[in-house]
Amino acid sequence: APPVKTLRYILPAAEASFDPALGRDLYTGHITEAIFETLYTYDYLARPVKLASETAAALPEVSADGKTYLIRLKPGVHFTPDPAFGGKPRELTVADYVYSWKRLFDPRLASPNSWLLEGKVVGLDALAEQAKQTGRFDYDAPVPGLEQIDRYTLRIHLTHSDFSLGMILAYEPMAAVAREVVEKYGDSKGEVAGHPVGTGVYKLGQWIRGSRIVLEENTGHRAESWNFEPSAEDRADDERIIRQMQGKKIPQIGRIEISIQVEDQSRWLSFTSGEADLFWLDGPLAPKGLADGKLRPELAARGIQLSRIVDPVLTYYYWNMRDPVVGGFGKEKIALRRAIAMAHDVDEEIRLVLNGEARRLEFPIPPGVEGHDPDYQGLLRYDPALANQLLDRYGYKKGADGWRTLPDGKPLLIHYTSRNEAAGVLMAELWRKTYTRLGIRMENQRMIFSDIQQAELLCKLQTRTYQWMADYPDGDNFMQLFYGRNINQNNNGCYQDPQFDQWYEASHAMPPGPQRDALYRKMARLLEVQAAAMPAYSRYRSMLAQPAVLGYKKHPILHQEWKYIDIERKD
Amino acid sequence: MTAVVHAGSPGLWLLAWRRLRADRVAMVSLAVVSAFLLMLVLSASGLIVADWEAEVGVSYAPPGFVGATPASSETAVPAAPAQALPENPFDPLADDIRALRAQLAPAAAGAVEMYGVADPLADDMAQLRGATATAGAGSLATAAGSGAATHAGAARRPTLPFGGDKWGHDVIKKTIKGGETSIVVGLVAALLAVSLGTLFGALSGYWGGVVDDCFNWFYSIFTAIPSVLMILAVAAVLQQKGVLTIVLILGLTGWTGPYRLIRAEYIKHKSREYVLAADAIGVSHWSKMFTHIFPNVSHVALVQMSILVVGFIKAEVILSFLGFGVPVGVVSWGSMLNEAQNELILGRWWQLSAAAIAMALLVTAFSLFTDALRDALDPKVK
Amino acid sequence: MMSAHPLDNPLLEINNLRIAFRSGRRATVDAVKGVSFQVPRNATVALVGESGSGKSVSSLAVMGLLPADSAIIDPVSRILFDGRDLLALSAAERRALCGKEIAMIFQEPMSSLNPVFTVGAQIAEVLRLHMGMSAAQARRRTLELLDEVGIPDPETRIDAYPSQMSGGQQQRVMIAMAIACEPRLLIADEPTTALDVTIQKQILELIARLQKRHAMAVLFITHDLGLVSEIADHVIVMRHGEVREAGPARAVLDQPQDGYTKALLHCRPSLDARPWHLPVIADYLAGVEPQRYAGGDIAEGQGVTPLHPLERQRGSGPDDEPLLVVSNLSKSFYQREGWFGRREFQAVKDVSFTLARGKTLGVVGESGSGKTTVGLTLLRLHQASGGSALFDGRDLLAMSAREFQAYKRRIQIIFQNPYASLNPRFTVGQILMEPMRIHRIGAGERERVALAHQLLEKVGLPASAFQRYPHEFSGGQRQRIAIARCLAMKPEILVCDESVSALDVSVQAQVLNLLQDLQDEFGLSYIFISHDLSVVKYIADQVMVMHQGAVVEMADSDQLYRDPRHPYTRALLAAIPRHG
Amino acid sequence: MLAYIVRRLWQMLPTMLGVVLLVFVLFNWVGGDPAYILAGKMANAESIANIRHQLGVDQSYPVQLWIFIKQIASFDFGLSWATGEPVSHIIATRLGPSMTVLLPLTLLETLLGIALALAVAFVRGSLTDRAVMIACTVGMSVSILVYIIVFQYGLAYQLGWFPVQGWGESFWENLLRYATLPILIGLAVSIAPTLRLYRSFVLDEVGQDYVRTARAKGLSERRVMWVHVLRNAAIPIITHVMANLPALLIGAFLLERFFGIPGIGREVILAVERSDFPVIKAITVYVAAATMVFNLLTDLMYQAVDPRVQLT
Ligand code: HEM
Ligand SMILES: Nc1ncnc2c1ncn2[C@@H]1O[C@H](COP(=O)(O)OP(=O)(O)OP(=O)(O)O)[C@@H](O)[C@H]1O
Ligand SMILES: Nc1ncnc2c1ncn2[C@@H]1O[C@H](COP(=O)(O)OP(=O)(O)OP(=O)(O)O)[C@@H](O)[C@H]1O
Ligand SMILES: [Mg+2]
Ligand SMILES: [Mg+2]
Repeated sequence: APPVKTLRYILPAAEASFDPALGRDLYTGHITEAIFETLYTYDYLARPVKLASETAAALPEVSADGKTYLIRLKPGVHFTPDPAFGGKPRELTVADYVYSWKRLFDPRLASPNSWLLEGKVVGLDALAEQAKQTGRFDYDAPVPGLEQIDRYTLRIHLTHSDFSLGMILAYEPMAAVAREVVEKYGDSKGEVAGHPVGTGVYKLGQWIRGSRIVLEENTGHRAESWNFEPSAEDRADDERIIRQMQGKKIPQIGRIEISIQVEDQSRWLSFTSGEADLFWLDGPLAPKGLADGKLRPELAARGIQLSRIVDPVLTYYYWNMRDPVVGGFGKEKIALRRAIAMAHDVDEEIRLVLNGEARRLEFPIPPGVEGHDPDYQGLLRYDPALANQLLDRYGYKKGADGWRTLPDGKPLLIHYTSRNEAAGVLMAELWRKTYTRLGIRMENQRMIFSDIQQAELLCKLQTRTYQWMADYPDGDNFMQLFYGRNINQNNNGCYQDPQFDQWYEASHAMPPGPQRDALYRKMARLLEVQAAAMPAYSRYRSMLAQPAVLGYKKHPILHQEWKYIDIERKD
Repeated sequence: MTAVVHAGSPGLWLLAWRRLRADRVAMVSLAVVSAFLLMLVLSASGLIVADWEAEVGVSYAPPGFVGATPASSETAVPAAPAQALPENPFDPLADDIRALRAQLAPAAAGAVEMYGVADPLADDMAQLRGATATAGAGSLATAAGSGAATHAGAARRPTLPFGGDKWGHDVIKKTIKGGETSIVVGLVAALLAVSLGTLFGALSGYWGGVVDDCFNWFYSIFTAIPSVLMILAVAAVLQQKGVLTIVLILGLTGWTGPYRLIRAEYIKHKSREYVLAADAIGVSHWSKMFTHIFPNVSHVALVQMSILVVGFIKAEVILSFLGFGVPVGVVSWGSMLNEAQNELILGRWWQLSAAAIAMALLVTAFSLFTDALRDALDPKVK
Repeated sequence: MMSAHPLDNPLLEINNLRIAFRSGRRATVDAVKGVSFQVPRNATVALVGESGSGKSVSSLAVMGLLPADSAIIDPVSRILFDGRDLLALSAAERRALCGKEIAMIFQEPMSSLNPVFTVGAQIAEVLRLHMGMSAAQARRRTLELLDEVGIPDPETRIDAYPSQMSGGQQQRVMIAMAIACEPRLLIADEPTTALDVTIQKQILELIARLQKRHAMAVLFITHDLGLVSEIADHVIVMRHGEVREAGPARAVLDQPQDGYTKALLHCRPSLDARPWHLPVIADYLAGVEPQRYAGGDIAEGQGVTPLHPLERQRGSGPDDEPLLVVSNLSKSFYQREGWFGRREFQAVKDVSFTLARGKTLGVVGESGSGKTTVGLTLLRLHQASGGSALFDGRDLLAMSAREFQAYKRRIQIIFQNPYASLNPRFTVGQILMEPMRIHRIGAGERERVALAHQLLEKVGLPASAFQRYPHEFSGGQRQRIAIARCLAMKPEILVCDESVSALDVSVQAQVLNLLQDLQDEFGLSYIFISHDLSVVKYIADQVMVMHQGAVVEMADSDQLYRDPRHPYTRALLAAIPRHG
Repeated sequence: MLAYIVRRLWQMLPTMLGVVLLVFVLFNWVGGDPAYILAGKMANAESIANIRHQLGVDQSYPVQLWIFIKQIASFDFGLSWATGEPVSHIIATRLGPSMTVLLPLTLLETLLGIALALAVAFVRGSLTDRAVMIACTVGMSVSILVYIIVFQYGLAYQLGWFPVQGWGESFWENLLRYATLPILIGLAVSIAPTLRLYRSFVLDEVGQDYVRTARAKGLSERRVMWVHVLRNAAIPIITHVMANLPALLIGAFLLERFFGIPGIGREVILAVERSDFPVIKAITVYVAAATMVFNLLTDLMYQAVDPRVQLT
């Protein structure tokens, strides 16, 4: 047999639970995505991204009102052999999906992903409610909204129109796990953290926790071959990839060796000394690999390849609308927030804090996501002089010490919260410059993540830089960040405006299209004039690949593309 | 140090001082330490490096003796145009803004499509923009940038004497300012730790019995828990981040060393004949503890203090690494080293070197001085 | 001053030995300033002199053990051992001599033995090194040696660690180690000062015996001339790094030529006489020789301290006024043992005595017999386990702490070690004024300062002492400061715990004279603790002999010395070295 | 002897109780609330309450404390909140890598420290002595962070003498390949203070009378130092080594992070970042217990080395 091709990869943080239902970080997502399969996935090359089938036979058949989805499964998909199945492969059926989705609502498991289906499927919430009362989830109770027509066919009945369910079904937590496995290996919560058994292209091989994860090819995986169309956006590059890969068996790489390296320096030195084949070039290291967004010549000369995309992530600043100092809809409060927004130099932030690794974004939906408007012009432009005048006008007078006070003469002090790590410090330093520019005193509160999350949920933070990464590439996933009913959930700015909520609810029921986009623009503008939040930028994702890597192109939504690529070492 | 020598009891301290004087290494170290302290006083009183936050150079300006790097937009901030623009001298994108503004000015907000959303501040903005367009330049330039941090008008320099950091701060000034924080943290935290340790050690060693058991209990708990965890735990309790917090973290976790030594000294001394003699003439317990015994063990406290100062200056680096460093707007050697962590692989060695060298210099001098001090104060050597 | 009789073929010959120590960067201090003497083969030479006179330094120079980094031996110096100049030898040659040809015994047996090796291993080490013995041979020889120096049960003691042996035994081990290779020269540097008189006697006899048996030369270093007469053939007297007098022992002891030698011989109180005042060295060195009188020393005051022509009378009488009546005083210490148990150790057992006003009670006994404990317990520095101490009819031991505070003024103690009892961080002024402040003696600060100066004058210290620190004074002066501190409170009873034991004979005489003067002047009562029987005989009216915590005998001092009843007292008295 | 050990173990109880209380109070009460992390990015009050319930942190403090104590008594700390891995497994698997670095490091440091200390003490007072001591002081004054960054960059990357980082499966591979540079850095950082300390221990002994006796016996200087002096200096050295070991377990977290060593120190920092209390509590309790046991061991070793020590 030919030698097994091996790809070496680096993750910057330790993995967590390998149970997809409990997936909450994208590093672990890399692994679970390789081991488990969802019904749908995304086309490797298509841009903007396009849904494709994974274990489903075809894309879902959606009714005109967007309330019924008919899903057909590919026959002959098998879970990898495991003692839980008597050591044999076990065929995947729609019951496995139904079971996996029900799991999200099991109170014992306390999955952080239940929101994906919450309030959507007819009868599922009632079952969840009942489980909450009894403390036990009845997996055998039928859910009217999840109609299993046969082993391979499922019809989903939704409570209200939703045209993005297909994308949700492509999201990692919706992957199929086998009930036998959960029952055999589940811990007291019913979590299978360390024994992943899926239908995916890879299965877990050797594993040293927190240090090294090896994935091996699932040789029993259904036969697939590489066959993709070039995208319109970068056709030339895609054609090169197609030349390299077309017709090959999936996967080409039989073994993925992942090492976990926390420190930037270690990671970079590892990659450049050839100990890794694919490398996620994140912020602090960007200048080492890139100059002006392009691969540095010395790296290019070594044949290193760069794949750079804009991540579907929105970074924005919010001010807590319920805060007595910065919050509220009064004109003087709006003026304060707008002045702050106008005094903040986003370009400097991109340049210095992110090392140029982000693209300025004025619209709250990032590029690559359904609903993004590339032509939208922001209102909150950098203009500190104007900002100062605005403050003067609204009575934020400067005291003897040079610092401004509130219009009622009380001291004005802003608490900017950031995380307890290097990036948080940088961010705070930049914001301090902004506030100093306005003559406003700022203090930086640095907290650990859980404390921030807690304060945020309770609407106790004053202001902060927040990032939202698309769970699925639809604008709804971003606009819900400002929806009034999501306060105490993830509307961290605690923004609630009846007009906005009304528009949001209307947009929620629309299929993607110009009509919904128009509504989104209004919503974006409303956010701006009230200065409840200010969109700032989307990060670039720059991936470096060693010369031996073939067919590599970073996908905006998929965590990794291992099964689509090949590697040909010269030696 | 000299103040202490003369203030206390001239006899023995003077003797120690003479012995120190004879030690050349000690005197050189003392000179270095004094120089640092002088720098600390000057920078704390704002006589020097008050403007360390001024962004005088381009981002990561290399040291003057190395020479400027060929400009590439990721390091070099485009210097403000020579004829400072009246509209907005801070703006790196001044040209675009000017173009945009020229386009916007006539109809104020009208140029931006509002999609039917009403702007509550539309009138204000229009008026202010109008005023801006007509008013002279100067008034606006001064209206902005009140906090004095930004060093705007002047062009940023491509090189700085010992390089610049991310923001373009002068690394030398930053190092001096950082030294101020680090040394103050070291000194105050050591003072706190030694005071606590001495007080507890004195009570424990002198009284013995239940008091001793009690303090020993605390001591064994504090030493049984690894210091890193202890630091993280104390840091978690003291939610507020600030220099005071660092001092408290270090002080509250660092008292065990002095405690152990001082307690041992008190146990030794309390049965010494001079203490018995004091007892025989009717001296009170308090006076025995602090006027009789303490001066005799104070050298231990002093040496501990200087050892801890060194230790704490180093510990601050690790605290910074763990995210419990100084707050924003304050700089310390720890925060500099931590910031510079990733700069070395980017080929920007100057901030790392500046902080590391300054720290090494002070710490070396302090340690050598401590060694000499310990010898000078050691009763055995008399 | 060279020896009067140069020997033909001495074993060791020291010629013009000059040794200096570095102090500071360039300064040096001369410790030995041109010393010359000889040690004949197969004889015992005593090297005598007060503390710091250069005895040890000279002997260490012979061994080549001076600290290399600070000691400088002048190149003119010669140390000839059997004709070879030791100073010209290489380090290896020197080592080959040390332990084999020349061996040394040190003053402190405990600290001179390595605590973590068995005594057997330490002795065997020399044998294996110099005699090339196998382990088994060395062990056999070690057993013989231990037996020879009188260690009981050598078979088991050979595997004991030094800490498991008594001081006397440790010193015997040291001696065994020194004679292991049958050296030709044995240097014994104050081998008995750390030991009790009874043990001291045994050790001296042992050395004398070994010297005969092995035909060694012995250089015996001591500061006590009293010892010399018992063992030495020749005597060399040193002072301030110079030899003052040298010669055959008889001659030097009977007809001392040098003033200093004379002083050494006479400053020590003798058992036979009790002069009104003891002579001090200054008397002799001033060149005025006090006349010998009835076995004691008296001198006509010719510009020097006038000496009283009479002997003192000591003893108790029926009309003595009892001041302190102690009955059945006991003190136990407890040690943890086993799980919960504690072991009781009775340091003082049922001690009863009466102290009369204006009189001195001497307390003698070997080390550890409970003398200090009695004193400390009376002052409540230890809590008594039983018994009573009636002072003016009130029981000191039963009072509350508050009541006792007032009595602290009336009963005081001078500690065994004067230096340790003075707070080194206080000036003499602070030391003297602190008790005055506590007990509100003197109306104001100014008056107290005046009082303190008076006290200094009384104990014979200059007024400048007020500003100085204890470490700036000599041992005798420190003892005076301690006395002055007690006097500040004008106590009625003064406990003197080994007040003179740590002092050189000359200083000892000064302090004893001072104590005597104060008693004469203020009518103080002393409890005078000492292990030195001559001193006690000199100063005490009554003597109490303690042994293992109990009083074995109590009598008027003259009576006790004349007619000791208890066998232990007899043993003690027999051990006192006598000369003359 | 046995009675002594039993009594000492018995005496550890109050200290352990104190440790438990302190850990409990600090981390349970004032630390962050892990439910907010576990709830994910769409957390709401209800789901948080549910998670708190599942974790048992909604119970009253006394009950939680009782559970904690039961966990300690049964050596079962349950599952990590962040990864679902049994805590006992975490400790068992992370200990090996930590030890692979720490034991050789401690061994080398001690041996090298002793050898150098004796050598330096032999030439005490000389120019060499002073120069070495000053060099040590300079070496000590550089932050470990700088050592790691510079050594990794210079030795591993630029010169390629060592792998930049990593960890394998076989013990020998780890020890000889991956642990070498971390050990070297650890050595570079610790040898200077160790040497200074040991030198002072040795010098304390060199001044003792028994050394003079040994010389008087005509022993060679080497034997005096290596046999007589060392055996006595061993006592403080043992104390130092033993007291340092448990703390080092966690203190080496910087090395572990930079070199990708899956050890205990890194795990603790990670657990703190994730508010993973079961892991924090377990590691703290184990390290505290180890510290106390090591103290006991130290005392037992004293007796072996020094006959004067009587354990009662
Ligand atoms: C190398 C990849 C990553 C980079 C460069 C990165 C960078 C950042 C940055 C710059 C922020 C903003 C910091 C702040 O707001 O304080 C952030 C926030 C965040 N990161 Fe990441 N991140 C990465 C991977 C991850 C992963 C894998 C997770 C999953 C656990 C994650 C979870 C978060 C979360 C939840 C936030 C938002 C918390 C917040 O608002 O601060 N990040 N990330
Ligand atoms: N290592 C040393 N460094 C400096 N001075 C020293 C040293 N050893 C001895 N001296 C000095 O040398 C002089 C003679 O000391 P030596 O030890 O010989 O006295 P000694 O006659 O043996 O006295 P003692 O009876 O107290 O033992 C003293 O003044 C002492 O201070
Ligand atoms: N604090 C104490 N704890 C335990 N035992 C003690 C204590 N103080 C003294 N002892 C013991 O009590 C006994 C008597 O001691 P004490 O000091 O009274 O003897 P001494 O006659 O003064 O001896 P020396 O002549 O050596 O001064 C000794 O065996 C000693 O070990
Ligand atoms: Mg001597
Ligand atoms: Mg005594």
